[in-house]
Amino acid sequence: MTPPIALTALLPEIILAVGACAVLLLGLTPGGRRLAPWVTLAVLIGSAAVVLTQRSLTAGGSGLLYGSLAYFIRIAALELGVLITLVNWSQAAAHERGEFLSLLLLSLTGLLLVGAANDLVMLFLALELTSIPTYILIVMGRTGARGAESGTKYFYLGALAAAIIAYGFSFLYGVAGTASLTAAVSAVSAALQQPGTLAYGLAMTGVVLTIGGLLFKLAAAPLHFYIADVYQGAPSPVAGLLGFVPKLAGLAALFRIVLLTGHWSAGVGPVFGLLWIVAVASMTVGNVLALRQVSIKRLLAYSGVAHAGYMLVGVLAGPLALSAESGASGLLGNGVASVLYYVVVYGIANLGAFAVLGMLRTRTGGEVETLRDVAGLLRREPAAALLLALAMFTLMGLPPTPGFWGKLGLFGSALAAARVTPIAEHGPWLIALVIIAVLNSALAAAYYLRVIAAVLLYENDRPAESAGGEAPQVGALLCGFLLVIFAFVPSGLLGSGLSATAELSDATLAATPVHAADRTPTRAAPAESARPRVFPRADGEALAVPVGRPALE
Amino acid sequence: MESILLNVLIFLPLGAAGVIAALPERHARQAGSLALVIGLITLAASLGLAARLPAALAADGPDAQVGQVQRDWITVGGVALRYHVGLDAVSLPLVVLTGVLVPLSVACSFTAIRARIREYYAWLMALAAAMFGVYAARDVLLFYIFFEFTLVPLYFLIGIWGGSERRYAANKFFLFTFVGSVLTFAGLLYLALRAAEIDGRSVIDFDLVRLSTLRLGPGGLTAAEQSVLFLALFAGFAIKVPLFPLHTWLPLAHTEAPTAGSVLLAGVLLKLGTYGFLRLSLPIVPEGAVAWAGPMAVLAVAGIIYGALCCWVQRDVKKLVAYSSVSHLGFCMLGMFSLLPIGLSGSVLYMVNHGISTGALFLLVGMLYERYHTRDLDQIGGLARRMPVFAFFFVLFVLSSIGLPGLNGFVSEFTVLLAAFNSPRLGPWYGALGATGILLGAIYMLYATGKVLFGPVKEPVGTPDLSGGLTPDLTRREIAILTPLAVLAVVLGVYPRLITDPLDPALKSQILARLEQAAAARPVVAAQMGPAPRPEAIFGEKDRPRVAAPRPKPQVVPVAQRGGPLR
Amino acid sequence: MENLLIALLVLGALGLFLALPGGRAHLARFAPVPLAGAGGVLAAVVLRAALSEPQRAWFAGLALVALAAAVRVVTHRRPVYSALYFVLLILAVTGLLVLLEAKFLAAALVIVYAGAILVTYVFVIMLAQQATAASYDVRAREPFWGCLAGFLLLAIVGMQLLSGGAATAAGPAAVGTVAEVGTRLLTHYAVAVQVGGLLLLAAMVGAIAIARRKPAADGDGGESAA
Amino acid sequence: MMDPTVARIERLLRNPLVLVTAAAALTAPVVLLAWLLWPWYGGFVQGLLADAFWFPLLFMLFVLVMILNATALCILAERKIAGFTQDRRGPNRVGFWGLLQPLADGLKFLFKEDIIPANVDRALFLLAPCLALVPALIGFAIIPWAGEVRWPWMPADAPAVSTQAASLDVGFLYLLAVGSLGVYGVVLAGYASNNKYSFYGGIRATAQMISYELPMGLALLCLLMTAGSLRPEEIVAQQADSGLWYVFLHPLAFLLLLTSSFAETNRAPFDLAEAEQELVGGFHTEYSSMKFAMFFLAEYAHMITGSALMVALFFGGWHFWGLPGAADTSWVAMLLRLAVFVGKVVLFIGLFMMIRWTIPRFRFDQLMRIAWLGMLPAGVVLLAGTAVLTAFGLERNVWACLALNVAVLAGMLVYVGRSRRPVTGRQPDLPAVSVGAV
Amino acid sequence: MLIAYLLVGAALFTLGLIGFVTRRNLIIIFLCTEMMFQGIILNLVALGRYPLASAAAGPLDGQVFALFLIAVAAAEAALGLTLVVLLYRYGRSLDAGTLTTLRDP
Repeated sequence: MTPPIALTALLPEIILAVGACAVLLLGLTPGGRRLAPWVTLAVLIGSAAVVLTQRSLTAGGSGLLYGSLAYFIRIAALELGVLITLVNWSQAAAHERGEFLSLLLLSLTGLLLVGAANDLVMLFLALELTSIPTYILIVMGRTGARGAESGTKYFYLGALAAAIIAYGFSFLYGVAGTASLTAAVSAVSAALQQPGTLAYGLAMTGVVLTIGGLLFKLAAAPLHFYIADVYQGAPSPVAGLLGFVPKLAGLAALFRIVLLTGHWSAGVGPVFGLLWIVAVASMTVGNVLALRQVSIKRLLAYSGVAHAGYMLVGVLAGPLALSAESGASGLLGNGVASVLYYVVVYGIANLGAFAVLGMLRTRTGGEVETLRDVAGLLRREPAAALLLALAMFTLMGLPPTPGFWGKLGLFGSALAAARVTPIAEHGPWLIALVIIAVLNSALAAAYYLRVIAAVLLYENDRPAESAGGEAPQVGALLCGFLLVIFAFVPSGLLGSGLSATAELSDATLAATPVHAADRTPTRAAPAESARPRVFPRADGEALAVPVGRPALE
Repeated sequence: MESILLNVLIFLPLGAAGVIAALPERHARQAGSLALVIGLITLAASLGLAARLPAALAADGPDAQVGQVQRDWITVGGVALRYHVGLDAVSLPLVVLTGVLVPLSVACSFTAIRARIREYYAWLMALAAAMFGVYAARDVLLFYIFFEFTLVPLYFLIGIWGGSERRYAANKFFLFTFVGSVLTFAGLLYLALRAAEIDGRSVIDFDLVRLSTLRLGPGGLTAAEQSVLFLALFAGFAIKVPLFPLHTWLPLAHTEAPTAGSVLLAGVLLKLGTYGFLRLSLPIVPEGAVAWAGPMAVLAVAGIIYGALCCWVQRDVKKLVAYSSVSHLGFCMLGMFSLLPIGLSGSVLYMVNHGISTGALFLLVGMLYERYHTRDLDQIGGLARRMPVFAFFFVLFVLSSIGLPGLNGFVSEFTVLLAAFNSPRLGPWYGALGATGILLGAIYMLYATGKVLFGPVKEPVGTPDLSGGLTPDLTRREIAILTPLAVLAVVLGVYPRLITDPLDPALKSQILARLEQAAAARPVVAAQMGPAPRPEAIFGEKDRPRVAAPRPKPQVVPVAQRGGPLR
Repeated sequence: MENLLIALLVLGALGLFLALPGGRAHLARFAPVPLAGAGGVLAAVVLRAALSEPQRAWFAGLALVALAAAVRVVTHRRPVYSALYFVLLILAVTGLLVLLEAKFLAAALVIVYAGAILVTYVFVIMLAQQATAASYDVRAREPFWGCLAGFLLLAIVGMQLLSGGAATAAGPAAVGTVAEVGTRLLTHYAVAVQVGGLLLLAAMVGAIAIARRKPAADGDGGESAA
Repeated sequence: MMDPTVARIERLLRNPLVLVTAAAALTAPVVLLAWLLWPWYGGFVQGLLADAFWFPLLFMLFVLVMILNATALCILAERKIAGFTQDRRGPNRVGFWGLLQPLADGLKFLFKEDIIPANVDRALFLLAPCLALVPALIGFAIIPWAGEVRWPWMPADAPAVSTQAASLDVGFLYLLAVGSLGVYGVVLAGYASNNKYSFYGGIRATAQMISYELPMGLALLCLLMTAGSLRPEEIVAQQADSGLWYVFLHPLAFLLLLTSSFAETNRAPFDLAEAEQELVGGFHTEYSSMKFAMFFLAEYAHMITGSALMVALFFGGWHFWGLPGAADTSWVAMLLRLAVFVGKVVLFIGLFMMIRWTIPRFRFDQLMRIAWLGMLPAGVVLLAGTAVLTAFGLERNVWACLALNVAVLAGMLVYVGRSRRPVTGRQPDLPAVSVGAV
Repeated sequence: MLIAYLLVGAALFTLGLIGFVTRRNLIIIFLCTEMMFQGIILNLVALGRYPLASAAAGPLDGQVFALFLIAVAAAEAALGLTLVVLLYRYGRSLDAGTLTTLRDP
C-alpha cells in the first residue's frame, strides 16, 4: 500500500475548500457578503501562491499524483479562477452571494483535483465536484425560469454523462484489478492488444464508454446538443465559466484515459477512430450550427463545440509526436501541450466575451444577448466593443492572436504525429483531420465576423450600455490584457504547457515498446527516403528549451 | 541605421495607429495630418532603404538584404519563430511602392472621410504597418502573420467607410481570403516540419532562407508533397491575387471600399498574392511550381480574358477598374509561371506598375465620385471640358494601364508576353491568348475614357457637390497626390532598369537557380521545364541560364552564417 | 450462447417497446408475452446452471426480480409505482451484493437508496403529481428508436463480454467486511472521502439555495444582481 | 341497559380467581400432553435447541410471537398508563384490572368490517400496512437477547448456541436499513388513500422520518467510534466486560437516539402524521379492521425494536452488575440475562408511554426545527468531539466523555439562552396576526 | 459467474438508458439515471469479487468506488429533485418536452 500523500502537497486544495466554507459562512451577514468576493479572491491568490512555491513538487499517494500536469492545471485553474471571480463578482443576488462564491470555489477545487487524480475513484469524484457546482451556479446566477431550465438540462445530461463515465470506469477497474491509474496502464493497454479475450472486451467497452462520457464535459459532438441551451439560459458570466472549467476538467481526465489505453505509446485501442470521428463531427457540427445563430451566447456555445473538436486534434496527436526515441518532443510535436495552451487561451477569450456580455444591459434593462443588442456598441462602450472583437479574433485564430498560436501547435503537432510517432500509421487520417480543421476554422470566421461586424461596423440608435460594476470590468479588461500579452509573448504559456506534459510524455515513453522506431511502418515514409524516422540530435543543435523544465515566469 | 529604418517602417505606423485611435475628441481633426506625416516618414524610410540597396548589393551579392533585423520571438521547446525582417531587391520595389501609396491614400481621404475620422486613420496606419511587414518578413510564419493581419484593418476600412453594400463586401473579402490562407497555414506547418526532418534538426523553424534552400530531389520533399504543398500555398495566394475563378470577392470589395482602401487594395494587397507565389511557392516547392505551371498559366490567361470582358460591360467605372485588376494580375501570373528570367522580372515590374496605374485610377475615380456621387458611366460624360486637369491625369493613367509604349505599363506587359511566348513550359498559345487581353484592355479603357471625358457634358442633378473645399476641377491637394504617380509612370516607362537591374540577379539567384536545381535533381522536372529557351528571348547573352552548371554557393546555408545559432 | 443472447435481447426489446407508454394501448396488452418469454428463457438458462450450486439459484431469482423490477420502473405509467419498483430493484440488487460478499455495501445501499433517496423521490412525486396520470406519463418519446438503440448497445456490450469465453477468478476475491472496506476507505481513500464530503456540501448548499427560490419573484430575463 | 347475561359474564371475568382458574384449565391439558409425549419428541427438540443454526431461528420465532403478544399487552399498558397519568383508571371492565382488554381489542379488529374505499389505489392501499409491519418485525433478528447458552444435554465440546438470530458483520446498520424501509408503509398509506388528510399525514411522515434519521445516525456513529464495532452482541459484551454502560459515556448521544426513536415510531409528541385533531388520523384515516391493526402493530413493534436497540447499545443489554456475565452459559444465567434485557426493554416502553401522555404534540415547524437546528448540530459537534477523543485514545475514558457531553450541553444551553429567536417559532414570513382578533 | 453479473449490470444500465431517452417525466428520467448507477454498482462489485488480473492490487477498490457512487447519487438526487420541484413551481409540469424556452431559432 502506498503511503498517504503529505498534507502539504494538498495545501492549495485545502485552502480552496476551507475558503469555500469560510465564504459560505460570510454569506450569512450583510457585512460578510460585502467581504465575500474579496475573500474569494484572496483564497484563490493564496492558493496560487502556495502552488507556485510547490512548482517542483512531485508527490503521489492517496489516489493523487502531483507532477507537472497537475501543476499546470492548478496554475491555470487558479488564474482563470481569479478572472472568473472578478467577472462573477456581483452575479448572484446579494443574499446568495456567499453560496454562489463558495460553490465557485468548490468547483475550482474539483478542477484542481481532476488535474492531480491518479485513481479512477478520485478522478470520478473530482469530475463530479467540478460539475455539480456549475449546475447550481447556472440556476443561482439569475432568477426566472430560464436559468432553472438551463440548469436542469445541464444537470440531467451531466448526470447521464457521470453515469456513463462511471460505467466505463467500472470496466477499466475490472481490467486493471485496481483503481489506480498508474498501475492500470500496463494492464489496460495490454488487454487492448489481445482481441478475443474477456479483458479485451472489458477494456474496449470501458474505454469507449469513458471517452464517450468525457465528451460531454468537453461539449464535443455528439454530446453537444445541450450546450447552446445551457449557455443561453445561464447568466453570461457563468456561461464564461462553463467554457473553461468543464472543458479543462474533461481534457485532464481524457489525457489520463488516453494514456491508459496506450494510444499514444503504441497506437492501439479504439481511441483513434473514436476521437477522429468526434473531432471532425464536433468541428463541423459546431461551426455549422453556430452559423445560423442570432444569440451571441448560443453562437459562442456552438463555437465551443467546434473548439472542443480542435482540441481533440491535439489529444489525438499526443505528447510524443516528433521523436519517440530521443524523448524530445517540441511544441509542434506535442499535441497535449498545445491543447493545454489552447484551452487556457480559449477559456480567457470565451470568458472575456461573456464578461462583456454580462457587463452590458440593453436600454430596457434586459440582458444583452443577440447580435442586435450589441450592434453599434463601439460608440457607446468602446472598450467593451474592442474587447469583444479581440475575443472574437482570438477565437477565430487570426494571427497573431493567441488563438493562432494555439492552432499552430494543435495542427502542427497533428501533422508531426502523422510523420514520426508511435501513431504514424494513422498518418493520412491525421493529415486529413488537419485539413478539415483548418477549413473549419475558416468556416468559423464567418460567424465570428458577424459579431465583430455587429459591434464595430453597425450603428444603432439604442446601443447597449454598461450596467456598472467595477470588478466585472476589471475582469474583462484583464482578459483582454492577457490576450494581448499572450499574443506577443506566448512563449511563457506555450512553454509551461510543454513542461506540463513532461509527466505524460515520460509515462508514454515508458509505455512505448522498446524499439519505437521499428514500429513505425515504412509506408509512412517516402519511398526514396533512407533517413531514419527519428530525428537525430547529433548535429550539435540541442533543443532550444529542454522538455520538462517550466519555461513560465 | 538600416535596421532602424526598417523598424520605423513597420512599427511607426503601428504605434501611430494606437496614438491616433487614442487622440482626444478635440484633436480628431489632426488625425489626418498626423497620419500623413507618418506616411511621409515611412516613404522617406523606404526610399532611404532603397538608397542603401546598391551598396549592399555590391557588398553581399544579389541576395543582399538591407535593414535586416533578427530577434528570437517565440522559442519554445523545439520551435523557433524569429522576428526576422529584411529587404532585398525583390521586395524593395514593392516596399517603395507601398511607401508611395500610403501617404497618397492618406491624403486622398481628407475630404472623403467625414465620420469616425480617428478610427479611420488608425486602421489605415495599421494596414500600412502590416503591408510593410509582409514584404519585409524573412520568416515564413512572420510573413503569414502579417499577411493575415492585413485583413483586419482592411475589413474595417471597407466595412465602416465603404459604400452601400460595404458589410457584405467586407465579409466576403475577409472570408474568401481567410479560407484560402488557413490552407496555406496548414501547408506551411507541414513544410516546416518536413524541413526540419529533412535537415535533421530537432528545432523547427520557419526561416525563409532555410526553407527556400531545402534539399531537393532524393531525401527532400517528394514530388507529391511538393505538388500538394504548392496547392496549399496556392489556396491562400491565388485568392489574394486573385486568380480567375477565385476572384469574385474582388470587384465587390473594390467597389465598396473607400478610395484609400481601393488604392491600397489594388496597389499593394493584391501583390501580396503574387509576391507570395514568387517568394514562397517558386523557391520552396519548385517541383510543384513546375508541375502546376501549366494550369496556373491557364487560369492566368482565363483571368486576363474574363476580366477584360467583364470590364467591357461595366457601367460602374470603379468596378471597371476593379475588373481590370483581375485582368492585369493575370498578366502578372502568366509572366511568373513562364518560369523564365524575363517573365519573372516582368512580373515583378508588373506588380509595381499595376500598383501605380491602377492605384492612380482608383484615386481618380474616387475624386470623381466625391464630386458627382455616382460612378455610373451613363450618368456622367464630357467631363474633359469641366475638368481638364482631371482629364489629363485620367488619360495618362489609362494609357499607362493599357500599356502605351513610353509609359510604365508597356514594359511589363511586353516582357511578360514575351516570356509567355517563349516559355518552353507554356508555349506560344498562352502568349497569343494573353495578348488578346491587351487588345481588350485598350477597347474597354478607351471606351470608358470616351464616355467619361468626351462627348456632351452630362452630370447628375445637383452635382458637382463642392462641399468640403472641393473645386470643380482637381484641387491642388489632389494634383499633388496624382503627380508623384504620374512621374513614376513616366520614369518607369522610360527607365525600367531602375527596378530590374538589381532585381534580375536577385531573382536569378533566389528563384531561377532553385528551379534549375529542381530540374537537375529530378529528370521529371527537367522534362517538364523543357529545353532552354531561345537566346533571343533573353536580354543579352550573359543572362542565359546555365541549366546544368553547378551553383557556386553551398546548398544548405549553415545556420551560423545566417545569423548565429538559435537563441 | 450468442444466439441465446440475441434471442433474449430481441424478445426483451420487443417487450419493452410494447410496454413503454405510448399510443398503443391495444398492443400494450401483449407486452407481457415477449417479456415473459425473455424472462422464461433467462430463468431456464440460469436455473439449469443453478441446479449445480445453490448460490446460482439465489442469483437467478434475484437477477430476475431485479430485471423485472427494472422493466417496470421504465415502463410504468404511474411515477409512484416506478419509484416503488425501484425500491424492489434496490432490494434485489442488495441481495446480489450480499451474494457477492459485499455486505457493507449492501447495507449502505439500502440505507441510502431505499431509506433516503427513494423516499425523497416518492415525496416529490407525491408533491408534484396530479391524481390523474399526466399526459407526459402515458406517452413515451420515440420508444422504438430508444429501445432499438438501447438494446443494440446492450448487444454490443454483451457480445464483448461473451466473446472472451468463460472467465475464472484469477486474483484475490474481495470480501467487503466493514473493517476491510473501512480500512481501505479511510487509509488509501481518505482524501477521496474528503472530496466526497465537499461534493455533498456543494449539493446541499445548492439544493438549499435553489429551494429558496420562489416563482413569485419571477423576473425572467432580468437578473437579481442590480 | 346492558344485556344481563353479558353483564354477568363480565362480572365473572373481573374476578381474578376465575381468571386464573380459567387460564389454568386452558393451559393444563396442553402442558400435560407435552409432558406425556416428551420421550417421543424430546430428543428432536433437544437436538434442535442445541443446533447453532436452528436455535437462533427458533428463538427468533419465539421472540416474534412474544412480541406480537406483547403488542397486545402494550396496548393495555398504554391505556393503563394513560389512565394513571390522567388520574383515572383506564380499562377495567374486561377481565380483572382490564387484563382481558387486549383479547377484546383483538376480537374487535378481527370481526370489524374490512372497508376498502372506492377511490383508493387498491394495490398500494393493501401493500402499505404490510410494508409498515414487516420492517418493524424483521429488525429483531440482530438483537442479542441473552448472550449464549449451553443446554445441559449438550456435549461438553459443542459450541454454545446464541440467542441472536443473525450475527451480521454490518450489525446495527442492518437495523438502520430495515428501519429506513418502514417509512414506505406510512407514506404509501397516505398516498394510496386518496384523501387529503391522509396525504398530509404521509407527507409529514416522510419529512419527519428523513429528518430524524440524521441525528439518529450521528448518535450511533458516536457510539460506533467508541465501540469500534457494529455488532450489537460485541457492543453488549464490551459493556458487560467493563461494567460501564455506554450511556454513561454518551448521555447526549443516547438522548439523541431516544428522541429520534420517538420520531421514527411516529408516537407523541411526534405523531404529527396521524394527529387526530388536525388530520383525523392522518395516514390511517381510511384504514379499518386488520389493516389498521397492522399499523398499530407496526408502531408497537417499532417501539419495542427501538427500545431493544437502545438497551443493547447504551444500557448494557443483558448486563447487570452482579449477575452472571457472558462466560456463564448455563441456561439459568441465560434466562436471567433475558429477564434483565426484557426488563430494561419494558422500562423503556414505559418511558415511551409516559412521555406520550405527558408531553404535548409539537407543531410541524417546531418538529423540523428540533431535528435540523437542534439535534443535528448537537450530533455533529458530539461526533466531532468523540472523534477528537478517539484520536487521543480517550474514547472510553468516562471523564473525558462526560466532559465532552457537558461541554456540548452547556454550549447548547448557552446558544438557546442567547438566541433571540422567538420560542413560539412562528414562521417570520407569515402575515402578522392582529392581537385583537385572537 | 462474473459474466452473468456483468450482463445483469449491463441490462440494468441499458434499461436505465432507454428510460432516460424515452420517458418524459423528469422524475422518471432521473430515476432512470439512478438505475444506471445500480448497474454500475453491480459491475464494480462483481469485478472486484471475480478479478481478472491474477495479482489484482485493489480487490476492494470496486466496493469503495461503489460507495462513493452512492454518495454521488445521493448528492445528485438532492440537487435533481430540487431542480424538479423548482421547475414544477415555474411550469406546473414535469414534462421534459416542455423545456423549450431555450432552443435553436
